[in-house]
Parts: sequence; structure tokens; C-alpha cells
Amino acid sequence: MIQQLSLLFPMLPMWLVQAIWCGVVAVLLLTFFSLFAGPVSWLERRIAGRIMSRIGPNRVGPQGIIQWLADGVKNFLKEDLIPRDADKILFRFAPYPVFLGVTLTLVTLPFSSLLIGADLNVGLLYIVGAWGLVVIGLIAAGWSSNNKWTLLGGMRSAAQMISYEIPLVLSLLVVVLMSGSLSLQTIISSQGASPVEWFIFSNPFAFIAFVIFMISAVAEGNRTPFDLPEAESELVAGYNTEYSGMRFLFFFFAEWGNLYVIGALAASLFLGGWQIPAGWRNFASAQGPILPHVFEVLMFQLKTWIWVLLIIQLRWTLPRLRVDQLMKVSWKYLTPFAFVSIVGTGLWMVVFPEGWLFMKYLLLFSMLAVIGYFVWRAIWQLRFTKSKADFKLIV
Amino acid sequence: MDYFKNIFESAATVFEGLTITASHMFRKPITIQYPDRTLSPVIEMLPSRYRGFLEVDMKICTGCTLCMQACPIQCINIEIAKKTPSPQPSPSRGEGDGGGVPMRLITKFNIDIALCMFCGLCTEPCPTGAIRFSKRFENATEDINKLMFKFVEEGKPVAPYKKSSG
Amino acid sequence: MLTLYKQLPNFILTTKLDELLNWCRKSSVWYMLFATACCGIELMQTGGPRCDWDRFGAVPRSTPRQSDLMIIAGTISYKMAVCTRRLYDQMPDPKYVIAMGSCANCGGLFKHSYSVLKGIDKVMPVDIYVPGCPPRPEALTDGLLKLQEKMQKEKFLRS
Amino acid sequence: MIKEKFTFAEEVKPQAGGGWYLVPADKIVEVCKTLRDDYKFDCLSCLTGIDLVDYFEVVYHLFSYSEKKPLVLKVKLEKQSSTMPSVSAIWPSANWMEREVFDLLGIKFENHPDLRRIMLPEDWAGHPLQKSYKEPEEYCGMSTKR
Amino acid sequence: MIRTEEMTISMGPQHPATHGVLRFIVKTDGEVLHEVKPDVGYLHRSMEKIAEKVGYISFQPYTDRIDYVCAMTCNHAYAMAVEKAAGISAPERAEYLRVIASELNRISSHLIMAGVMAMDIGAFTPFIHAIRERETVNDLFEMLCGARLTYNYVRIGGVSFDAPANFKEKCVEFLNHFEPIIDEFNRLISFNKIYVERLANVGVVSREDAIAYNLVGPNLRGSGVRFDVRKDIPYSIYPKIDFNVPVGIGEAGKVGDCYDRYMIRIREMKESCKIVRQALEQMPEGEIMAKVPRKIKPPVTEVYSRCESARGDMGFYLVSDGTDKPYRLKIRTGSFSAMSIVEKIAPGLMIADLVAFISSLDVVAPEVDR
Repeated sequence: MIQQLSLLFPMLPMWLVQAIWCGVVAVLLLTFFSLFAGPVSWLERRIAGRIMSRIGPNRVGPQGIIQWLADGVKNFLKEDLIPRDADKILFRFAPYPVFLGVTLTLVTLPFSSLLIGADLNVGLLYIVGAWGLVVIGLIAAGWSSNNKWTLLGGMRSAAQMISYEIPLVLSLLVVVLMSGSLSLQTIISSQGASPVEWFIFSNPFAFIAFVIFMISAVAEGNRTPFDLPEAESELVAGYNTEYSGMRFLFFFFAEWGNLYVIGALAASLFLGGWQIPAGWRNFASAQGPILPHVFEVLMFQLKTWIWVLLIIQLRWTLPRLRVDQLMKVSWKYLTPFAFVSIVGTGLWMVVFPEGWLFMKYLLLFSMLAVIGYFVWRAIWQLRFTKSKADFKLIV
Repeated sequence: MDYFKNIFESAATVFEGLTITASHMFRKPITIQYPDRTLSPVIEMLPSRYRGFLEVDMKICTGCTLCMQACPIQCINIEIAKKTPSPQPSPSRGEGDGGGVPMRLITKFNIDIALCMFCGLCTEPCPTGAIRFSKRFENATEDINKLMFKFVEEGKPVAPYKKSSG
Repeated sequence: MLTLYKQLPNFILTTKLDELLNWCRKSSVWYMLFATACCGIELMQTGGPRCDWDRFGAVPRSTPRQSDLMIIAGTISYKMAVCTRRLYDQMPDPKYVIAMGSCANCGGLFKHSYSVLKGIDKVMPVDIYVPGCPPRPEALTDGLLKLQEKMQKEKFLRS
Repeated sequence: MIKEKFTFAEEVKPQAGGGWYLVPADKIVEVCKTLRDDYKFDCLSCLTGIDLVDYFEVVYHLFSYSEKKPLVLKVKLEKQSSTMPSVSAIWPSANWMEREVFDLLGIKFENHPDLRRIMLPEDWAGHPLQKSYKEPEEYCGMSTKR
Repeated sequence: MIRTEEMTISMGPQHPATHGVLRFIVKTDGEVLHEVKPDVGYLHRSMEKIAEKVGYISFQPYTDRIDYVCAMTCNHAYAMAVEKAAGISAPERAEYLRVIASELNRISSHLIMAGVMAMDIGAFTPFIHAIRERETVNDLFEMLCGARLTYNYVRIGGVSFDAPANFKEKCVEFLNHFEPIIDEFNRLISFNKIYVERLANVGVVSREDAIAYNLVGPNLRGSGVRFDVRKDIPYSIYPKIDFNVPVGIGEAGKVGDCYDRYMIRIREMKESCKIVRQALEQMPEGEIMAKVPRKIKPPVTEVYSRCESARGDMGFYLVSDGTDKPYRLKIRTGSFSAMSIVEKIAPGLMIADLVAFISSLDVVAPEVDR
């Protein structure tokens, strides 16, 4: 990206172009990130409302669109309250690594073939490293607010984050094994546009790796089956019990941001990020230089949002695990399967250097069958309760 | 063994849960959007027996204070003044004074809605059904004295209704 | 417009800003999960599907730190009054109180009881009294709307 | 059947309602133990204290789940001494019930695991269910009048 | 050597998991609990003193507030106690109306229990679905007696209102709507693996402990004791209605764990639907109120009457002295003794289990503190 820019502005020295480009990316990502968290929180409350047969926010602005703006400004106006005997410096410091940890991962997310913050050749390693920052923030928040509930919340988040980092990284290794490089752009370009060439269907072990990746990413983002750190019903509000106003919003942004990052990673690593079929590509490039990029960004967003919506729906269906069950799932179930999938993929690539087409189609059709059964089952549920849920007033 | 059974079970039940929540996405929400976006105001939707705020029809109230005695927490207080007929114009009822007989006049009939527990024990002994439940329920206020419902204005006492002997 | 300028006081700009800020505070009132007695069940019903408070942007928060409205839902005994007062102090500043039901308004049907606080206004300043025992979810929503009008009229910037 | 086991417990059969057994205060633990072990009254379903102006009365409602039979025991206590042995060793459910009777009526139970107020705050003066109880004017800063 | 120190936490009166205002002083080492001391009394409203001051007829609305989640059975229990003392008997139709109303109220009480338990374990949607179904039950009660939560419907000697004309078919319409919803609720949460894992073998109450600590109702039946006041000490019209009583059989783990107590309440909801259907069929015509003097003065007696409320058998011990005010009224509730067993079972549980255990006991604050 930098080379094309330096051609555009030949007179500027190389380092100045680099500095400007970094500044633009930083501003873009921060605004995108904070603007992203609001609408998603509105979307989640609407979906939650619909699942619970009620209506989410629809009074604030048309259909409640600017509900998040009202929440943000209100929290901004709240009193800046720090508990008297809390650890002042750590208390103020805690929200920033959490917010930073998630924002930094956006830098290497490939929105389209050209549109990427910085195409590091150690992209994946960088993302996992940046995600590690979040743990520091949570533990600092837990310890510094001098409240027993937050202490418990902080300890729980430490245990959960660390023990779910391992299956996460192992399942990423499978992708690195198949694509041969850590940089996200090359991972995506080594996957084709049609579903068969995606990594998820390349061999059954990669399919298992994808499932492990999703589960541990949900745990990494503190979403529902694993939302023990801010367990609403046990530890009052977990690590953010003592936080109010703007500081609480930083934790809020981090949680939604994590949601997007999980969706984006799943799309780019396993589902061939911005790859668009050849037909569209030459149709678009015929129109003009910009159009293919637009198509690519749209394809990437489409794939990301499927997972974001699924994780949101997951939150309103499943209860919460207990701490020891959380550990059991990570160590007894996810990590062994992650090892199996790495060894399996390695053997698979030795036995079938260019991949076994029949298995790819088999996996693809099994995935479609699962989705079909899901839709059929949902309609069956609807008919089962004879959609009496809208059983209005009897009177 | 049960290691794989656990995995299969949790996968199946999570799948089942997701289908149920997905099926809920297609159902209409049953919210009655209270203040303004309802088919008809919520008051009409309430059944006939709904116990809202108390209302007293002073025209048929005989001033027998049975309701005052029936209320467990005395939130109804009625004052009856004994007034011998005086030359000033007869009270609002406009009936004849009927000679020197001392007139009973209800000077105060307050119900403290902030205290009331809407139990209905006062509406039962009332001979003429003057005190009964309206269907109103909206009366949130900023100061508590507005919750003292006064059914007789200060100045104008009301003569109790004489039940016709027939 | 110029003539108008002379009559109106000079902070016309701030009323616009005040109005905006109050509108934001009004339309996202987070109430605290504080339910003692029967009114608590009606508070659950108001959070439920038929009379849904999420429409007004009111979300139940479990910690006093993140909530700016405290609904006293139910009877407050003397033993509980001390804790209620501490919870009220823990809430960050622009905070409001709705006294829900007769027990919170003035002790309600436990007037003869020796252990019940006769009205929550003895312990904390109350903004809105909602009559009813327990008040219908719609009555409580009417209370919330009145509170929102009150918030809208506040002079936030110069208070 | 209890008559011949305990000579001192005299039976009272009022005209309406079931009868009950009057047991002297110091014998109550021994009576209850045998009732639980031999006659399988394995559950103390209700323990009530009544203030009859010149003396206290503690009523034990026992129930046996195997034979589905209730039994009522009563103990008389003078107003001044108003202490009696606790049966919480025999039935654990008595633990809390005795604490409530102590809290509201002021009857002290010997060798009770932790006899302290259960319903009212620790620094509450007086025992409310006694007929001679006067309500305090105000309690730590909150006036009790509306 | 690592010296671990105990941490004392006060799961204070205002905590999302304590139903209403109960407080637990918990000594934990990290997550595992060493000792739990319940501290109750935060909602003590001196019902018994008020009964002595207010009189028989006026105490009726207070019985709604003893257990506001299942108010109708408290009304019924109190009216039965006073009728037994004063020798009044309610007419047939009134008994049927009382049983229909208390069974409907049992359904809505178990709905709250199942919903709050799911919320305490972490799933918020089943709680809102339970609240949605509870709205429809509230509509039925609004039609029947005019109030949503504090009904004051039962009078001493009968019932205050007769069932409106369309009450019967509206009830049947609700029951037809409700039964598939219970199955959907089960599929959504009861058979969910995480839910079962969180509740199986947690807080196991053995049969002897349940009886010794005087647990009653679904908590007692959860530990395998087959005892239901409606069956074993029949009152009102329950002998005329056939229904069976679900008992804990240890479906997912040992008998007497949280899952048993939960599943019993779900099955009891189905039984209550059956009871309401039969009662609606058999309800005779006739007047709804016996001849009762304006001031009820029962003779000098003492009466202990028991009635099966949603939280177990609720006993009213009434000592009357001939005046129109009870001399002493002792209200014996299920939640009071259920709270006392927390102290014995809790050591060794984790905090998340303690929350699950408390909501499986279905403890309600006013019943504990009266």
C-alpha cells in the first residue's frame, strides 16, 4: 500500500509518506472501532428483544437507531467516581489495555486485497500478541477496585483467557500449516473464491480446527457460555463492578470490538476473506479500478457478520459454565482435539499434496445439510407451539 | 465412552437451543407499546373488575362511614358536621331544609391513595355502591400530597343522599 | 431574529446544549436491580415482554455504580433502610429515585408494623412517587415518563 | 400411648380441636428424644411462643412422615424465668425457630448453638410480640411516625 | 509455603442472586466456600403483630403479602384456618373457585422459579419467556378478581367474586396455549447440557436431612419423600380430583440434587394444568359465599391448619380468644426452614453452585422474614 502511495506523492520523502499513512490508519481504526461498538449494541438489544418476543429500543430516534449515542453521552456525563481506597493509578490504567488490545488487532485485518492497515508478514502472531493485552487490563481492573467481587472476576478472567489462548493458537497453527505463511493476505490469497477451496473444507481436521477456533474465540471475548468474568448473577458485575461512566464504556467498547475481530478472523482465516469469484472480478475491473475493492470489502463484511450475528444469538440461548467446567472444557476437550487436528492436517497434506476433492465436496455438503436441518428445525419449533407466543391479552 | 457422549450431547442441545431462539426471531413481539402506539388506550383493555384508583360518587353517598371502619389502614377519612339549618341559602342539594331538624353534612371525604392497598374491603359494605374502583392507574406525581384524593371541596359541604324508602 | 435576541436571556446556546444533553440522559436511564418485595415482581414484569422498558433505553444494571435510577420496589424495613441509604450513596451523581408502590411512598399497609420504615423519603430524596399496590407496569412506565420530563427540564450545565 | 410412657405429661383434651400434652419445661428434651426415636416423630413442623400475659407458653407441633400423624406438645413458663432447654440438638429445624421465638418473645433457650436475633436488627430494644410492647419513637435516626 | 487466607464476602441484601433481600456471609477460599451464614430479617414486616391488631376480616389482604408470588394459596390457607376455628364451611362452588385460582397461581409461581433459576445460571431468555407466560396468567386473575398480584380474592366463608361468563373458556384457551410452551421451555433450557451439568449433583439434600430440617413441598419431594398435603392431609375438593405427585428420582445424578427440585416444579406445572381442567369441568353452580356475620368471633380454640402452597405446606396456627381479633397467629412457611438448610449444605460448594442451590430451594424473602 505504501509503494502506491509514494508513487502518488513523488516529491515527499519515503518516511513522511509512511508517517502520514500510519496516522491515517490510526485515526480511521479508532473512529471505526468506537463507532462500530454503538450500532452493534443497538443491534444486539433489538435481536435480544426479538428473541424474547419483545421489542428492543425503538423510542430514541427512528426505530431507536441513536440509542447508543444517548448511552454514550449519558455515560460521559456521569460522575467520575473512584472508590476511596481503590488503587488509584491501576484503577485509571485498567480500561486502556483492554481497549487497546482489541483495537490493535484491527491493524492487520485484511478488508480487501489492498485495503489493509499494514500487511505484516507476522500478522497472525501480532494478533494473538495484541489479544494478550486484554488479560492485563482485566486483572488490573479486578485487583485495583478493592472489591471482593471484582477480585474474583479478575481471577476468573485471568484463568479463562490464558487457558483458552492455547486451543486458539493451536487452531491458528492449522491454518498457518496449510497456507505456509503468517501474513493474512497470503493466507487469503492461498484460498480460492469458491467455497471448495476454502481452508475450512480442505480436510476434516481443518473443520475441527475451525470449531475449536470459534469456541475459544468466544471464550476469549468473554461471551456467554464463558462470560464468567462479568457474571451478572454471581459476582454482581464481575470485574467492572466499580467502574462507572466513561471508564465502564471502555470495557463496553472492548467487548463489542472483540465480537467483530472474532468474526473477521474466522472469515479471513477459514472462509477465504475477500476472495470474490473470477466472473465478478473481471466484470468489476471492467467498470473501474475501485469497484473490485468494493466487492471484496462487501464479501469480507458479509462473511464476518454471519459469525457476529451467530455469537450474538448464542448469548441469548445458553447458560453459563462454572469455573471448573470452564477449565475442563479447555484442557480436556479443546486442547487434545487441537493437537489431533494439527497432526491430522500435517498427515493429510503429506498424503494428498493438492487436497482430496471428494472430501472437500463431502465436507461442504455436510455443512449445507446441517444448515438445512437448522432451518427446518426452526420452522418445526414455530409450528410446534403454533406460534402462540403472540397470545395477546385474553380479555 | 461418555467422553464423546458429552461432546455429542452438548453439541445437540446447543443446536436445539439455537433453533428455538431462531424460531423466536420469526414470531411477532407481544409488547403493548404503552404510552401512545397502542390500538386503543390501555384503560379500555382492562377487565371490568380491575381495581384501579378509588372513586366516590358523592351524589349517592349516604355518609354512613362504613367504608371508613372497614379499611384496615384507615386511609379513608370522612368528617360529618352537624349543622342546624341557618338562614343562608340551602346547600347545593337544593332540597327543602325540612324545618329545625339538624342537617348532617359531609364536610371532608379524603382517600389517601399513597396509603391505600387497593384491597376492596371498603367497597363491600357500602350500601349504595358509592365508593368503587375506577380503572384509572396513572397518577405518578412529584409531591406526595397530590395523592390525597379530596372528593368534597373545602368550602362546599355535601348533604348525604337519603336512600328512598321504596 | 435580532429582536428576539434582546429579549431572550443570553444563554440561548446553552439551553440548546442543555436540551441535547438532557435528551441523551433522559433516553438512556439505567435502573438498578433493587427489588425487595411484591413491587419487585411487578418490576420484573415491566422488564418483561408485554410492557418492555428496553424500548425507552432503560436497562437493568446490577451494580449501583453503573445505574442512575433507583426504583424502591417494595417494603423497606429499618434493617434494610441502612443498606438502602448506602446503596443510594454509591450511585454516581446525576441520580434519581422512584418510590414505587404504597410501601415506598408512606409505609403503605404496614402502617401498624413496628419494623417498617414509613416512607422512603425519610431516608433519601425521592423524585417520583408512583401510587399503587403494586402499581401496574403501565403505571410504572407513566412514572418513568414523568421522570424523563423532569430530567428534560433540568438545567444541567449550570447546576 | 404417650401417657403410660411419661407419667408427668398430663393430657389436655379441650372440647374443640385436637388435644395436646402439657410437659414440664425441664423434661422437654427427654420427651422429645424418645418421641423422635421410638414413636418416629421425625419432624418438628412448627414451634410457637405465645405470651398469655401472666405466663409464656411454647407449643411444639410434631409430625411423623411415616405414619402421617401430628402431635402437639405445650410447655408453660413463668414470665420472670422464661428460659428453657433447647431441642435444636434433636431436630435441626428447631434451631432457627427457637431463634425467632427468642427474637420476638424474649424466651431464652439454653445450650442453643447461636442464640441471637434473627428478624430484627441486633441493636433493637425489646421483644415486639409481647403484649406489653411499646413501639420506640425513632430507630437510629428514622422517626417511626409518618 | 503458600499461605492461603480465607475471604469473607457479604452476598448482601442487594445481590442479583438473592431473591429479594436475603444476605449470606460467606467465607470462601478462592471459589470454594468454607462456611455460609444466612442473615435474614431484611424484609421482616411483623405480620403476626399486625394480625393481632387488625382483626380477622381485615387481615385477609395481608395474607397476599406473606408470599406474593403464590398469594392465592396463602389466602386459601388463612381462610381455611379461620373457618376451621369459627366452624364456618364454604359452599361447594367457592371451594372449586379457590382451587382453580390457587392452581393457576401455582403455575405462575413455578414459572417465576424456573425463570429465575435459569437467569441465575446465566440464561436470560427463559426468564423472559416465563415472565411472558406469567402475563397471560395475570390477565386471567385480572378478569377473575381485579388485581394482578395481590388478589385478596378469598373471603372467610367463600370467595369475593364469581367467575365471569367467559372465564371458563379463556382458562381452557390458556391451558391449551401453555402446555406446548412448557415443552419448548424444557427443550430450550431444561435438557441443555450446560444447564444439566450446572445442576446435577449440586447441593444434594439427603432424605433424612430434608425431614430433619423440615423442608416441605417440592424441596422435600426432591429428596425422594413422597408427601403432599393435598394428597396426605386432603382438604377442600382435592380428593375429588385425580392428579399424581412428582417425586425426585435422580434423573441427572443423585436423588435430591438441584436438578431434581427443578424438574419436580416443571412437572408440577403440568399437574396443575390437569387439576385446573378437571376443576373447571366439575364446578357446580350455586352461591359463592356462606352466611357470615359482619364481625367474625370464633370461640376460644386453637387451630393448626395446613395447605399446600407452591413452596410447600403453609401452616396457620391460630389461637383465638372469642374477640374478633386473633390472640396469636403463627404463620409457618416453607422458605423459612429451607433457608436454614443452606448453612448445612453449602460448605464445599462453589459460589456459582451456592447461587444455583439457593434458587433451587425457591426461597422468597417475605416468607422467610414474615
